Amino acid sequence: MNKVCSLEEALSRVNPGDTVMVGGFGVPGTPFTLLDGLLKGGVNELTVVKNEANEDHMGISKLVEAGLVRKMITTHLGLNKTVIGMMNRGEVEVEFYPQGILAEKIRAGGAGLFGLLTDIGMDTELLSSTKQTMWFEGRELIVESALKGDVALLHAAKADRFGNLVYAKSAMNFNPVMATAATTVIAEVEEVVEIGDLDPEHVHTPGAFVDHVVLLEELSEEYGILEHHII
Amino acid sequence: MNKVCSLEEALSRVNPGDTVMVGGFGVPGTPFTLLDGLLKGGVNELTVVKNEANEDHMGISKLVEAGLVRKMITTHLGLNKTVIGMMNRGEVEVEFYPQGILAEKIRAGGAGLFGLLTDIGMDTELLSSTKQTMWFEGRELIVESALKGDVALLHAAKADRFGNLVYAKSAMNFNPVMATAATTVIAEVEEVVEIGDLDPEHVHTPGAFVDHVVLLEELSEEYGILEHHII
Amino acid sequence: MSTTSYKDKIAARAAQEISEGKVVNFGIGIPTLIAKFLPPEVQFFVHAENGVLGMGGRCRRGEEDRNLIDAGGAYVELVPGASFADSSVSFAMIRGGRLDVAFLGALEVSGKGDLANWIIPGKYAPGIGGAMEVAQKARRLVVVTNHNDRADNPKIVEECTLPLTGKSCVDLIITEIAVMQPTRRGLLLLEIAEGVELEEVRQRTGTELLLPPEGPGRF
Amino acid sequence: MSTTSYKDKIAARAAQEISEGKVVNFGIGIPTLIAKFLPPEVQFFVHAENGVLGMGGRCRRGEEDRNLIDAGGAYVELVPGASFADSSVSFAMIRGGRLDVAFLGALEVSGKGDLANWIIPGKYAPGIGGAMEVAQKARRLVVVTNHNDRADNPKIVEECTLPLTGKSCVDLIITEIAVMQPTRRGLLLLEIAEGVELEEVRQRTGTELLLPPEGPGRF
Repeated sequence: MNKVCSLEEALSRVNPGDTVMVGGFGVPGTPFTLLDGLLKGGVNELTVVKNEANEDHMGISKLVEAGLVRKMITTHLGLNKTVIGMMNRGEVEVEFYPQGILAEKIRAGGAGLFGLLTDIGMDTELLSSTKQTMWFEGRELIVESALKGDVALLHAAKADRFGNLVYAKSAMNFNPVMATAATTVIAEVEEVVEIGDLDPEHVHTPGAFVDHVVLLEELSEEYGILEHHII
Repeated sequence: MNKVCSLEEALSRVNPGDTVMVGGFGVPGTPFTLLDGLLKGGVNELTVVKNEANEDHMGISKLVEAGLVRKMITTHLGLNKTVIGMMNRGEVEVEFYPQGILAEKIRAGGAGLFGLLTDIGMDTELLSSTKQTMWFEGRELIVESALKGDVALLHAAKADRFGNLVYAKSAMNFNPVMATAATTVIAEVEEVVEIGDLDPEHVHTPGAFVDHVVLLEELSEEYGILEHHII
Repeated sequence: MSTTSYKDKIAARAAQEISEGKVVNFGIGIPTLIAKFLPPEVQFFVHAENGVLGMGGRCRRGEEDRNLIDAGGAYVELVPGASFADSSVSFAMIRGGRLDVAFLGALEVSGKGDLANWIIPGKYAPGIGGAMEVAQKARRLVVVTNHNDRADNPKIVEECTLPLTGKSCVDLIITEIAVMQPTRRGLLLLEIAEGVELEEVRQRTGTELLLPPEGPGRF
Repeated sequence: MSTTSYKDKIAARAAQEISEGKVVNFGIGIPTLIAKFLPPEVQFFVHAENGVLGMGGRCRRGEEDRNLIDAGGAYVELVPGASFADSSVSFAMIRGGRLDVAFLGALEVSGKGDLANWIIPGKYAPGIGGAMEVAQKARRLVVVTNHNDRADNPKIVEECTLPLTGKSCVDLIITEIAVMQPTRRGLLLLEIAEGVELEEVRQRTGTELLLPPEGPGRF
């Protein structure tokens, strides 16, 4: 029982045209090394599901800038002028959702549900005009479909060889829900421990959800502190 | 900031006719002391949401046997002949759901959603004949409504004074989802620690969800090992 | 065969359906006997509906933990690599397709793979529990059951008469006398127990049995 | 008033809307200034959309943790009693009604409490992020904004012209010159800043102002 493998072996599971879920909210929890591996491999026509597009020239933004991403399903691009520019010029298709609704769509996919009913955005022109609605128990609601990925790329602090994952602080964010929602789940981790070394009550993502674990030999600069976010 | 209060003060929030969510799966995670308090108070006409009815003459079963429960929303009564008998004689109304769908209905209520779409039970006569269905993305699905409680009664191993909760082993079960899904959330706990004593990465239920914490002075026999479940 | 020995016969054959690293769910009854027939070097993870992943065997007397039971209420041990989750995550694992193989008992199972195991109208209706989700969503569902009921009626039938737990959900049926695979064309007889004749299996089965080209094997 | 002082004026008044034990969410801009106006003995819990509950202030230089940011990307501290959750739980907290009070900026806000703060068609459309859920579901939504935009046009209007973040969602509006409460009958002027005349507030506001029977207070 050992899900630890090389970056190359893990990323060989990603194919052109795949829907790829990518963990992270800003820097914390973003699998920069897996993303660099994808960039190097040049797998294209991807649909990427991620909270945001990282910042200009970082993480997922590099894949978008390289033209490998056909479509982004996301919540906010406010910190990435480059991708906003590409979106405005039609160089990348972008589908926006309210942040918690994106999380719920992914979670529903991971939980084997097909959709959910919500009132978020019901009274706003943008959302209510573009979504399927239905009447349920006396009110009109938006029907959101569940979202599933071919692959999920995650970043965790620790894993054991079964794939149990532990996240650090705010690096958790979208990783646990994405861990449930893709056919193939790949986690890059900062430390691999033996099976039995993690406290069963402190495991954030049970190993059953995870297919491949990639041990990071070093953390690139992208994982570090961003100077412009310091006061 | 101190949510710790007496059992009496906490239970004064429960009113006749309330929908009460009760944590636990078998003994682990069942708030026996809060349930005994309810029994003593005689609050009646309750709708109880619980995985099962505990076993005969234990926990929630005592409230059902005392006639305080109008309706149970549950998944399985296999270990409770008394309540099955009362159900068959029409002395208590029982609404059954598949176990994971009950968890999802509660979770949906807690997450401010209104319903979910599932295929569980779609091809079975019982479920498909009694539920609302809809066509969505090319298939017929069951629409399940979200479930909310007036009160949730939980059991946790530890709490701090803000209401952050930590559960022990399989005593987690329905407690975390119910913690999100009721107007008033009451947790009985085996230990109260100071704010700051729990590791933020190991908190199972954030304190924002919890209204009242009741410290158990002792654990009654009901919390112990059940002889008939030992091999 | 005594009750004990036929149950063990079924469980021992069922154990062969589990391999290294698999996530497995055992229903109540015969399924609970399967784990003891696996060699200790095979590392697999037993899932319970109440949120435990990585259950070991039942506790030795005196070592019970009041906070650690399986979905049937039995006190259990943990294996290294275990984890706890809440009920919604536990069932996300099931419905999301992360149970590699599940073993359930049956009241009736049809040659097309329909399963009925949760209700006998008017007699036994304790609620569905987690069985419907396990039956519908496990990647591989193995039914382990005695071949006939106490009145010697076939449990493997043309069409289930009881309300279904799941439709076309059974991948393999293991009884004390046969191993059978529901297929679109009908029920394929893969293996016959040592010492049992094909004719006996045919007589005791309520639906037609197809034979593989090479003939059924032995177990 | 200088930019800094009018922002501080708004933030200081907004701080009075927070009391012991409350769960609070601060949007970007002026809302991030509010916390510093609360006395240290008031214990409240700041929620961030990325899963942090219990944020303290911004980190001192050199003490940043690469794994600990707020929803805007700033490096933050934690207060005792903090916890981390995933994005689905973080938003369950919002949509489930566990945010006691949220503070958001505005592009436009109407006398009926409609809020527009996320999109200027053709100019600025970075996506909705978490704002729509916070606006719609916080138990109490306080808009903190300068009273007029850079071209001196009123931001408090009869009807929003920009696409809405939320309809009838605003409970209180705090600007550098006034505190106003949207009601069914219209916008109630609760307080006027020290040194400002009622007439100035009326001239700079794009919708009619109702006065409380006892007249507006001062802040």
